[in-house]
Amino acid sequence: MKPWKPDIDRKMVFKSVREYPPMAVSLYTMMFNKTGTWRTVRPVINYEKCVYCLMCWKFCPEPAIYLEPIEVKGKERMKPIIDYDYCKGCMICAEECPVKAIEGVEEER
Amino acid sequence: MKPWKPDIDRKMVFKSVREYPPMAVSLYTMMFNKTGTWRTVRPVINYEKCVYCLMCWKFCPEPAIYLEPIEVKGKERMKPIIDYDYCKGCMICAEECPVKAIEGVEEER
Amino acid sequence: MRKVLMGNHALSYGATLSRVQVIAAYPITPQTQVVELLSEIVADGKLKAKFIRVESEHSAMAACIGASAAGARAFTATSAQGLALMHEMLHWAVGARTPIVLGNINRAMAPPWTIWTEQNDSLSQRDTGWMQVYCQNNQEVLDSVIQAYKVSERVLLPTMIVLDAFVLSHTYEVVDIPEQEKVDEYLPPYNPPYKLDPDEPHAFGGLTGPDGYFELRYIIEKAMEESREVWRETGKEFGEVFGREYGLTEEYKTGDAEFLIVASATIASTARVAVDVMREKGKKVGLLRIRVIRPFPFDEVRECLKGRKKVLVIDRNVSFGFGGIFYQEVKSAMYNEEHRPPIFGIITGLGGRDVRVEDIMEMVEDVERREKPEDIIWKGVRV
Amino acid sequence: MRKVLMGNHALSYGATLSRVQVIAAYPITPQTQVVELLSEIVADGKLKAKFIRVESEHSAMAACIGASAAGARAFTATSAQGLALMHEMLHWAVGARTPIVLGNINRAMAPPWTIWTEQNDSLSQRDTGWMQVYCQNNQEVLDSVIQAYKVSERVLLPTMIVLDAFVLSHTYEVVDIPEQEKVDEYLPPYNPPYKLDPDEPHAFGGLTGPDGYFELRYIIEKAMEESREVWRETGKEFGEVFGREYGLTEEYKTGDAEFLIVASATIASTARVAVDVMREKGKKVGLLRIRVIRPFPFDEVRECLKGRKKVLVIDRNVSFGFGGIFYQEVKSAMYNEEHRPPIFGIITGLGGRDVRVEDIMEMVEDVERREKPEDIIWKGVRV
Amino acid sequence: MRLPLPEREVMTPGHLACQGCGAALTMRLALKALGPRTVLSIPACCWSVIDGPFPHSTVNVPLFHTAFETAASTASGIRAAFEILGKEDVNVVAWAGDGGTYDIGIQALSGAAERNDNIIYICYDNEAYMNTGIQRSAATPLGAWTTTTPVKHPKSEPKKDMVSILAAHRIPYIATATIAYPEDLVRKLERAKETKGTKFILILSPCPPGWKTRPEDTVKLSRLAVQSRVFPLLEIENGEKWILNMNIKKPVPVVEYLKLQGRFRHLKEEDIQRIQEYVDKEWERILKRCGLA
Amino acid sequence: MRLPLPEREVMTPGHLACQGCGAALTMRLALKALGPRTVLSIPACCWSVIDGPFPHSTVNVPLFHTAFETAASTASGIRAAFEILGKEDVNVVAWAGDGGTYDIGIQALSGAAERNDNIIYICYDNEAYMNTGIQRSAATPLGAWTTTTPVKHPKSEPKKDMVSILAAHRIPYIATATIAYPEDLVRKLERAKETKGTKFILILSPCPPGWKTRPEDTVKLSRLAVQSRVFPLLEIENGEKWILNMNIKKPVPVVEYLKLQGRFRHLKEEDIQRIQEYVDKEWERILKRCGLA
Amino acid sequence: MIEIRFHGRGGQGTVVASKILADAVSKEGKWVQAFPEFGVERRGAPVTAFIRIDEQPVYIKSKIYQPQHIVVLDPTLIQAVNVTEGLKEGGWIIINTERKPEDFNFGPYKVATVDATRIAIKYRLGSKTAPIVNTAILGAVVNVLGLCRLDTLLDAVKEGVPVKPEENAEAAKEAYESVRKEEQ
Amino acid sequence: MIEIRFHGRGGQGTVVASKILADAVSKEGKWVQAFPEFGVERRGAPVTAFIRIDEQPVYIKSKIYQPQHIVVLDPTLIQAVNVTEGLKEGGWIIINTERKPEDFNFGPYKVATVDATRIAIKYRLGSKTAPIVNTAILGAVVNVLGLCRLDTLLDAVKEGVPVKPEENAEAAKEAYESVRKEEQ
Ligand SMILES: Cc1ncc(C[n+]2csc(CCOP(=O)(O)OP(=O)(O)O)c2C)c(N)n1
Ligand SMILES: Cc1ncc(C[n+]2csc(CCOP(=O)(O)OP(=O)(O)O)c2C)c(N)n1
Ligand code: SF4
Ligand code: SF4
Ligand code: SF4
Ligand code: SF4
Ligand code: SF4
Ligand code: SF4
Ligand SMILES: [Mg+2]
Ligand SMILES: [Mg+2]
Repeated sequence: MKPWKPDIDRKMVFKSVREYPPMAVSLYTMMFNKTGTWRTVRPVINYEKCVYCLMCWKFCPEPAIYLEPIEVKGKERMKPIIDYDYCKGCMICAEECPVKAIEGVEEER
Repeated sequence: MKPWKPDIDRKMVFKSVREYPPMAVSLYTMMFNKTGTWRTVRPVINYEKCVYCLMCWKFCPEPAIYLEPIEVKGKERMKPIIDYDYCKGCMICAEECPVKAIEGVEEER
Repeated sequence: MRKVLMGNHALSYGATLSRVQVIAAYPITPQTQVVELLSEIVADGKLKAKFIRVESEHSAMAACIGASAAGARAFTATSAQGLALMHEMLHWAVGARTPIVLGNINRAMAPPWTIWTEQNDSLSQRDTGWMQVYCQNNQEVLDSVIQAYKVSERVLLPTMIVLDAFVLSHTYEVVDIPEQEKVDEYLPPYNPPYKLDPDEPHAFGGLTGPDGYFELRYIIEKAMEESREVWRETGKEFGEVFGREYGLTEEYKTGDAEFLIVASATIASTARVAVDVMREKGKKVGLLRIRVIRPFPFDEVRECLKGRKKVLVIDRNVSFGFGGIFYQEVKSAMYNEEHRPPIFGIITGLGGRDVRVEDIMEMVEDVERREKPEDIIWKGVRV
Repeated sequence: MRKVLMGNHALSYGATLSRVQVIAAYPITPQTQVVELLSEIVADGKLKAKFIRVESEHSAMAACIGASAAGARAFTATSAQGLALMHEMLHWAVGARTPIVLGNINRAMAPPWTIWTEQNDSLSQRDTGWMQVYCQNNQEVLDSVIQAYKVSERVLLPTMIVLDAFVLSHTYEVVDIPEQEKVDEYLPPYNPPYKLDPDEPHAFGGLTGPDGYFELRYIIEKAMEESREVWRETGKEFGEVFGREYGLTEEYKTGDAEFLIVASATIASTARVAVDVMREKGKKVGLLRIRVIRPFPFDEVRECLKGRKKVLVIDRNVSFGFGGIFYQEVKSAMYNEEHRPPIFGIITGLGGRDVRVEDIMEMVEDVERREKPEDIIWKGVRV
Repeated sequence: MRLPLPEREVMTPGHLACQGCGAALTMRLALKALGPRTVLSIPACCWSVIDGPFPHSTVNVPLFHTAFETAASTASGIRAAFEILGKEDVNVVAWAGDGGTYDIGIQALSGAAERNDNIIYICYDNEAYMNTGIQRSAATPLGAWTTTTPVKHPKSEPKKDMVSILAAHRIPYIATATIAYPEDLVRKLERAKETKGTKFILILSPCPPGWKTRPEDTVKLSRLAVQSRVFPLLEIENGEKWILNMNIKKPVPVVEYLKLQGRFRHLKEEDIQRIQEYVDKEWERILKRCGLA
Repeated sequence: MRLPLPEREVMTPGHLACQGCGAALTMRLALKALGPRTVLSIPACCWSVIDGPFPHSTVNVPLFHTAFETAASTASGIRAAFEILGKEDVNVVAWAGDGGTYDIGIQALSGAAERNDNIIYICYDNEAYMNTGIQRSAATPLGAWTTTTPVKHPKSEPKKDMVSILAAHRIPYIATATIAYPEDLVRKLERAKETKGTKFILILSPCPPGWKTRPEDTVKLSRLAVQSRVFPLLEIENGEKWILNMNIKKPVPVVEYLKLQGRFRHLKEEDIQRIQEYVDKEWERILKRCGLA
Repeated sequence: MIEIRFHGRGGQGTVVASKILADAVSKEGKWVQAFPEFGVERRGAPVTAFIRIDEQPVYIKSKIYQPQHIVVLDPTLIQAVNVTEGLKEGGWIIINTERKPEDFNFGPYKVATVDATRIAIKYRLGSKTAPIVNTAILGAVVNVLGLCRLDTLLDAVKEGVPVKPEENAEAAKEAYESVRKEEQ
Repeated sequence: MIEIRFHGRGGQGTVVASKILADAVSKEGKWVQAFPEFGVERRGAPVTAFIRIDEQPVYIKSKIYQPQHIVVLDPTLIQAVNVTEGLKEGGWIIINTERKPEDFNFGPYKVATVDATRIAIKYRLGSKTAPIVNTAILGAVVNVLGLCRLDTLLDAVKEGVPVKPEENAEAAKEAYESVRKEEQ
């Protein structure tokens, strides 16, 4: 399960001055902003190699990696899942993965 | 000899705006300001007692003590002289004089 | 309770009666007594407030803004250099819509160093969006602080209570101090629509592009416009509760006046005496005191100036390269009116140069003699 | 030399050609390139100047003042928050009579955070005594820096060169860069009448009571008044030497214009195109661009407005609780004139909202339809 | 299952940081430690942009954007309000960049520290003014390029020693941390939460465009900074008791750290040597203050 | 005849200081050392009044009155101008009170120190805002009364340790001095003149109305401050090498110093005891830093 | 309207004197205005303060150039400054001095003297070298000018001083009783 | 007047491209105006820049809403943003891509493609993972739109880049020659 849900889909732009609050106060999260479009390289986790150390999760600056509980060889584990809606393709996860389980794939050009 | 001379006698107040410099720049010293009028007690040096250590001179904040060369028992000395035009009567000199050669005399009331 | 108070203490009492919760202030002559007294009142436990002894005025205003955004009633006081040092934060308080009240003691700006009265410090803030109230006596100072919180918190804009250095700040006058209970009834607690609250997390002041900034500024201006009526109401209600009524302006013997003096602050008070003297001599003179310059009291000024033979605006300030600021603004307000009396402007009393009854009478005579107004007429410069 | 320059670099080149000697500046979007380029030019030894990388704008202005008082030509550049943080020191530079030149990139004031253009930052400084030049293109930016030193050092008042954020600061335009030799001829070295000099020890800015402060302020105002003529002369002489003439204002197709648009900065530039389009449609429209707002060009404005059927002042700024600042000042300047056309004011483009040719044409149409001006008309707010 | 860090994400994605932004990761980790009962006072810095445009925000805690020089004083005001309003259980955090801390905000910070106001001051240090496009700050290291210290005249002064300056203020708790060691970072913030008075946490946060580094190297650089002794991990109590959290016995040569960064590309060998010597000397000083030498 | 101090008086009498003003004596002595080729940048403080009204001045050297928070930055600007104009032989001196140094001016000072601008910064320390009528500054000592720290709530924080803060800036020369030891004061200023970079000199300058003391006790108090170890006489080179100029082996009890001062009159015995302990602890710290313990 | 000028020295409580007097007359329903000479004078330097008293609210906010009466807190000031500047004819000059009114010659003005210094020392107001005479002299002022009842003054004194309310009131009372007025 | 919009990503030198083009056409005596989309976009995020070219001085200072032509520096942008927004009918879309013009379908618009990435890598402009294509693509632009002579462009490129002037010029030249235009 993703731990977050965007509360609106598009950038909120008030249509009329009457809709404005008195000052610039935030009413929504930033999750409308699909920063996946920034990516030119896509990190892909090879779960065959993955050892569930969660280094990738720890270091993702977005965060664009969320966790899902799974069982691996009878043990409770957390599986890192990349949310490509937000992953900017910085490749820190790949760089920090101790077993090099994350590969970079060029986005189509 | 006094080491200073007031360059004007009264506080300078320009009579006309035409006399002003473009900004507030000083053109005179503060010696017009006879701070002797602040004094309610007058320090008086008893040169009989004085040992010419110059403590009084060193510590006068105004400075209202100036020095004059004299000969004392064949030796060159500097004699401290109080300028009552400026002495404010703080009595630091008296307090610091090691031989208590300075006495406080009340100004007339 | 009748008490003899200096203007600075009138500010402190006004703040205390308003039950301010956070005070952040920095000393400056001639404001120091405001802060010293508050500091004692808080130390004595007579006011449940937090006093922050900041290291500069800049931080004073920042702390007030933080406190106000977090839901506390905030107060500060300053003067001249201190107010100027707050300038960026004065803008901030407006954009953040934090209804802070600030007491400013009008002092001329350095250099040269000076501590005497002049309005350039506060009028240099006229474009920041602060409401500004110019007081003519210490009673008004105290009363205005209380009113200011009421208006400010309703329209979410900060207010500056302005008083002349020494002429009010250090002058002891008889002041009636209202009872706390009545003030509590008059002034409800502060409860802004949005505040810093972990239970309802909002970000305040986030980046806003050309698609939204314009509207937010428009809303501020609308609040300013609304505030005119709120000041009027609040001032009237104040009269009902405390027996002293206030408006955006105040008129004195204007009814049949052909010659109208427009003035502010303590010059207006002295001008009142001058009006009496001139009336005795048979001159049809009246006085319009501008109490609130932001929001500008368009209606009151227009209504009062209509049909006068001559108008004289006295300024204790100057916008270099333009002229007296009240003069400028009054003319501007009157421009598109049908009846446009000739308006004359005189600049006087800068840097605390004393303005006496005789001076005001001379100004009136001078203007009576003149045919055409000039951009700047000076009175009192030694030529 | 013809070169494609961004507005910010036009400022840097202007300063370099003026052989500034001390630069103290602090970065802020959208000003950063000014400082970055100067920092390189100095590091490369192409300009014999000392670059002080201060820790804030407040210190930037203080350092410039110190340098100028010590006899060096000083320069800085900033924007919005930075300018506001300098506020106390802007007053200082005027009282100290230090002829500093400051490039200000017009950016709207926070909060909310924003970086786009609006004139509230610089116009909030209109009462400090700085001269202010609003530029419409990058050529003018560069040329104005050079002129500014000439004027400033003659009248001992500082000048602010103002340009719109992004619309000029980050826009590349073709600019003719004058030759250094010619600039050297045009602009003599800085040599103030009093400076910090151990051989002639003076104290600057000492305590001044009501007996002297008034006169010193009067002298500043007189310098401002003198500067009008100096700007005119200097702008004309600039034309003689460099082929580009400048005045306090600029007129475009005003000759027979019945409808006059008054605007400043880049809106004036776009308005010029709008005038052309409307003229083609047969409308008798003209344009008055106010280039210098301090000192206010009373004569030029009065002369140009005389006899028009309608006047529209466009403001990219607002003094909350009063209205557009150019509108206010133009009305004020015209008040006591004999021929007083109806003057309308429109506020638009705040926070960088784009102002297009069509927008200006719509404003003109709107005003044509109206009978009576209002204190504030808004154009572009999404209602 | 025990995770190495709190699982909760207080911060959401979608924010405006560059690819591989250290400062974004710093916030994410810090908010994990601080939790939702936190208020942020943020002055001008990259984070005033990263958080997103009105009416949006990425942090999910109350955030007050404030003027560049006022992170600490705004926080002091917020804290004072909460004290009077009886909200004692909230972390009031001033969150500023190095420019807002070492330079333009140092006075407000020094004032708050002197009054010992009960706030946590976090400086995420990317060693220059990044939000305005990479200008020198007092935190910019010796020899680095920025747009105001061009390669011909790279920064000639060493980084201001902010930690010692704060230590001289004798505040109850000071710590340094960096994103390569999230557990250490989280622990320190938890200590800060529990300590009354002014707390100062300096967090090295590499910045790819500003340092001219590859986005994927952000964490690596942060680790190298520690391993090369360039950025010692410290805790200081009451300005007196200095604790070195990680005594790097076998340091990586500083050049390993520098050579990944474009901002040091212009350095000659002797320059690098000088930097190495400087780092060695500073390390000695720290060992001494920690009672380890 | 050899005098204990330079005979020349750069400063003239007639100035506006109170009777027995320590700050006035500080200036007199400092100008003896600095000589006429000195420029002063003076922010708001008692000295903006003492020097006298326009068009008069008491100091006889160029003096630029500047805004309260800008003593250092104005001096930096003056120095930059002199460098470009080729006037290298002038002492550029920022001259500020403790408020202008410890509080509102600390940022400008910190900035100048970080850039190591070639100025002498002199703080005459009378331990409160005196010019505005005795309000608390960060230099006000623990337990003292001021108008903003009323006797019911006297100052609860110790004096800010400005010397250590400046030492953490690693400027080439720092010294403390006081008017009771004029020869020491003059020597230190002479060293400052000869050193390139930023110099910081802290001079304790008792103030009769502010301290509620008798005017005649000004010098005595200054001496007692040293003799009781309240105000150690120090020199610090490059922030690293600490030198104690006068190792007070047999200190006068602090109470001897306090009891002459009205601002401490409200203190109870246990308060004085606490202050004594604080002074002892600080002395230990200084001995340690000077390598004497 | 009555206008009075006080002469004293910085640090002597000259302004406080005018303020306490204002308190007193206001207690009896009058309108007052008391203010210092707006200066930066330091401890020891000559200073002045003013008071206006009227039956009506006081609107005028300018300075006092022609006072009706003068009060001199420190006798050494008589040499230092021109205390009679602007003084209206027939006005009183009330001086703190050990001397008698007859010892002074102020032309068209009337002189009253009181040894407020002795009284202040007696009641331990201030120190022996720097006695605080500001409350004592008010007793003399009230006696000579009759601005309010002695009782009212004593109440105002007790409320207006930071320490030793009783002693201050006693001092004022003694001065009230011991003031010596020039024969008319 | 010709108005062109550039699409790129933060950090790719999109504005520099428009500036160099401005330099080039200005060298041939034209008047130009080049400016970025005024935003705060970060490294990696989509950005735009604009240029206006005219025979007369350009007075208009508003933004460009309806460009005649579009230049796309990064092919992945075609998915991310609506590159044809406001584009006038018949305009060119010049794309850095390895694909052929025919691979795109942009309705009423004409497409030209050039593999600027390959060219940039070939001339070692930027790094292999982040090649800097801004100068290369200008060759294609000048060819397709004929805004100035190739020579002039190459001069402008050499002056306008901070490093590797020759390589950048070569890249622009190669792009000029290898651009593929949609059949008309
Ligand atoms: C008074 C003022 N001056 C300058 C700026 C412009 N400004 C905004 S952010 C910034 C740099 C911030 O640097 P730092 O604190 O290191 O944070 P970073 O951007 O590196 O994250 C600057 C100079 C401003 N907003 N306000
Ligand atoms: C921005 C600003 N805030 C406040 C003041 C008022 N002010 C002038 S001097 C002063 C106190 C100075 O204290 P300190 O620096 O210790 O010098 P001292 O007066 O004790 O000699 C203050 C608060 C000012 N001039 N400017
Ligand atoms: S590439 Fe970067 S943004 Fe994407 S998941 Fe990995 S660490 Fe997160
Ligand atoms: S870092 Fe690599 S091994 Fe560890 S959880 Fe992530 S993908 Fe798996
Ligand atoms: S009493 Fe004071 S002022 Fe007079 S001479 Fe002695 S020390 Fe100097
Ligand atoms: S201190 Fe005393 S002994 Fe020494 S010189 Fe002065 S008067 Fe003479
Ligand atoms: S510039 Fe640096 S600190 Fe700022 S958002 Fe980008 S990576 Fe982060
Ligand atoms: S108040 Fe203190 S420091 Fe100021 S002049 Fe008087 S004695 Fe000197
Ligand atoms: Mg930074
Ligand atoms: Mg002090």
